[in-house]
Amino acid sequence: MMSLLEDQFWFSAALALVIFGAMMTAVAYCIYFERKISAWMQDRKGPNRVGPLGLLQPLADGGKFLLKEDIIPANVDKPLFVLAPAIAFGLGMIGFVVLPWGGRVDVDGDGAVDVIAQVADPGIGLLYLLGIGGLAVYAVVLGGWANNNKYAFFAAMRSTAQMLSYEIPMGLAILVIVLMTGSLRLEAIVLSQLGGGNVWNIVHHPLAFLILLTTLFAETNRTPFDLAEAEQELIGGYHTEYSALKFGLFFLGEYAHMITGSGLIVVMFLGGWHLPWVPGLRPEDVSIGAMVLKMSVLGLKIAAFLFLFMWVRWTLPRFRFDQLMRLSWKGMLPVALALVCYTTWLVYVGRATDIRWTLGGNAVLMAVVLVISGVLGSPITGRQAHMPAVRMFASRPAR
Amino acid sequence: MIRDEDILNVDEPELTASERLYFPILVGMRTTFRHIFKKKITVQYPEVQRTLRVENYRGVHRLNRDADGRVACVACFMCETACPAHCIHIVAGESPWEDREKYPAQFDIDELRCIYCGMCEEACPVDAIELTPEYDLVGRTREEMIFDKEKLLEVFDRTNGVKPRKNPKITGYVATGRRNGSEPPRPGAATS
Amino acid sequence: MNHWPTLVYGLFAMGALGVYCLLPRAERSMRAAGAVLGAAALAGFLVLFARYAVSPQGSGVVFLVSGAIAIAAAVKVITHERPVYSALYFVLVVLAITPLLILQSAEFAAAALVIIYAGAILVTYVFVIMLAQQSGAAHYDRQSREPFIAVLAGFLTTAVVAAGIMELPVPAGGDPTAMGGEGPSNTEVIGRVLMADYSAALEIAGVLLLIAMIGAVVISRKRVPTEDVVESRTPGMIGREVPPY
Amino acid sequence: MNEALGYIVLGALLFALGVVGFLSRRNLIVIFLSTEIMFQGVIVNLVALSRLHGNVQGQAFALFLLVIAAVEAGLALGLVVLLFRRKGTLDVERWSSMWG
Repeated sequence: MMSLLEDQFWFSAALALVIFGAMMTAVAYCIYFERKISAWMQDRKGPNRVGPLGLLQPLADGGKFLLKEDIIPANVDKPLFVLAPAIAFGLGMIGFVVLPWGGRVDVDGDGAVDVIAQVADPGIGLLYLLGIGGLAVYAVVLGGWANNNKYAFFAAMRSTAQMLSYEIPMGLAILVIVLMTGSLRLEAIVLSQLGGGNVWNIVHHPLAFLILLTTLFAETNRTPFDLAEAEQELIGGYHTEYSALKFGLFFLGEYAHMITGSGLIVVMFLGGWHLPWVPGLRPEDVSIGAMVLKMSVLGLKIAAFLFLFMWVRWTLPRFRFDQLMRLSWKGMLPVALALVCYTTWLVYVGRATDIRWTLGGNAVLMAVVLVISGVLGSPITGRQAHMPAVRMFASRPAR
Repeated sequence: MIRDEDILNVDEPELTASERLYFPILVGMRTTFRHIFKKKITVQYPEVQRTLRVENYRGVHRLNRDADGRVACVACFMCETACPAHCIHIVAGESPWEDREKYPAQFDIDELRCIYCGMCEEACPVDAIELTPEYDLVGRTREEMIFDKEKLLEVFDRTNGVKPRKNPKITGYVATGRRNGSEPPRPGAATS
Repeated sequence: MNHWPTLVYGLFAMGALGVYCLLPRAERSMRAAGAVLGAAALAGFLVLFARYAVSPQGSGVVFLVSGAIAIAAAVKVITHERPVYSALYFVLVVLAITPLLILQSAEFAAAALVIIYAGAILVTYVFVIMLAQQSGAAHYDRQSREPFIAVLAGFLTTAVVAAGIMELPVPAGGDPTAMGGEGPSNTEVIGRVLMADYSAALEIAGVLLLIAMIGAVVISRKRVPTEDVVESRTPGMIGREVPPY
Repeated sequence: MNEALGYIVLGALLFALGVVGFLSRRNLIVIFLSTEIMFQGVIVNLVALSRLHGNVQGQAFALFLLVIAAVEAGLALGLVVLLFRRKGTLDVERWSSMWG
């Protein structure tokens, strides 16, 4: 058994199985915690009936998804109607394979590194994640169109434009780190952030971190960018006509995307499985125990980000569509571009990993943004120019 | 008409530097985070019953009994006529008692169709039908939710102590003696 | 080795006939025959190239399967009556080509293909198709023009290319395995080539994109007069000219 | 014979299918899709030949091709939308007024 695991292929297979199971569980429990956290933030108690503390609620929800009548409306485009949730779920579930879960591992304990605790380590790991993010648009646009429902179609159109627009600052923010690290491999990016006086990338480039975080909210269709499922305007959003397990797949796909996205941002900016001053988390620690420890650290970081996603969802209201577009094109894109240019210059002069230059550049850029927004008198992104004044009645008009 | 001096043109307020950089988001997030640890206001329903404001709530109907324990209804069809949801169905029969001509041989209310508007009790000339503050109205079948005369009288027996009160100020209803705590009106007194 | 050309041309002809039958037409549909012919031609090619399937690490199998999927999906793109499906089958073509590029150790090109083609360009296509044609297939999608000449042109193109390949000697070239294994990654090598050898071309490409962006903005902002009434959305009005307002 | 042969034939087939679609379809958008199929064929060929020659020039050109495809998609679709707004149809044969 152990000797089998020394082979990277079988180790990857086993790891993929384990993480796939963990993802499925985590996705189911994400729904539970979403409900719990929303309840707590609204002074309620949340689901607590099924099992102790309501912990069996995901099972009950799953059973309900399975047992509800699976309606395919009469005038929908049937193949696409079935395909869309499959795309949403499938793409959400294949992203995790390039995440570095636990560094290098010495399985048999003879001191030599046998395998890498990553399902696959292609040289283009980051591009793989970006590609999956790009393909995820299809789930929304096909789902919305196949519905044959005008509101769902609106949602699909909005969402497509939104996802395409937010992919650009996202790519640029990632590019900043790629320029700094000089690698597209996620494991290499993690390793570049630890040991030997190196710090996490968030310290180097807090602005890029903020941009990536914001675009992740948009890419996963979460509040404040959840215009694709704005119930108040669009009935239900792009999945209006979906029921039963197909609807459930959209749901699960969204959470799977959140998990993968959180993993991405943790690996890019927060040192992956690394925690400073904790023994057993250095790259040299290759025992199985160290791998488990690293995996749990990464899992905890991802969980923290999931909490952040939910926290923001139950705090912020939704953006208006034009504000959303302005935020991307006029707010984040110039900042990200400036950051990329600056980092390129730093690479050219050989100071890309010098924290005084990176952090200083970010601070200067932030100050510039502040000054510009002060001159314009509007948020970096936000308000529509030349808004007409609101007319109000000074007193109750006489009849 | 609206005069010009009544109209104010309100410009949007200038944003401060922190607002332009979306810093107030953090204030909002602090607020929601604090609420996680606050005392919860959820009422665990079947175990803990809410105390309702009895005078305002309109729940399950009841058919009142008069002082002799007979059904107070005189089968005048006022409630059935008034009902906007058509959920009351009355079959009148000749009264076995001498003080009135008719009594309801059958009196059904479909609690699933009812919209609990209270028009029936407004319409009733003898205050025989009333809405009680009972709200835990459940059943397993639709048939079970059609309340017949016996069931409605049972509701009365169960809720005898509770005195639903119609607020005269709100409904314009002139209170009868019974509502002020005196004797229930004699059946037939209203018709005379 | 002598019947190799005949076999190849025969298979090309068979496939061309299949595509001819598959193309949408108003009158009698020959789709079933076309599908059979096309599948037979594809199977013939699979058999022909099956000897690559014994190559190490199963890359031959990947080539055969991906290539077959790509060809079949491409046929669907040009023969499907509904443009949305055409665009989606095109996504399938792209996704089927990606493993081929990875097999040729062109990972970066493969990733760029998926991100740019499938993730951006085709989404735009789908977007426009959905905006323009909401109901089922329009009459002009159910009828192709000059299918015979088109298929003939396609057949000749392929035949000429095939003839060229079979006549010409294989260039000696460099060592195909030089790029695999250790050493700088594919991305790095491409980056060096792009930045060092083709830096001017890269700049021009950037300028081209900028021009296209400006052009697209200008085009789409322009108000156009409507010439005649929308016809495509009402299937009952096929062939009837509707006077302008 | 060489491993690259299969790729070149595949590229040629894709290109030919693109030609067939370009010539025979009447829907403007599908015509542009057909040109994109031709691009795919060319990309496969470029990459295969680049491998055959043991350098990455072909891959670099495939990337330039992607740029061209993106430019084409942007401009062509802009034009298509413009034409569609004008005529209300995507049929190329309705645009015969410039035949003279």
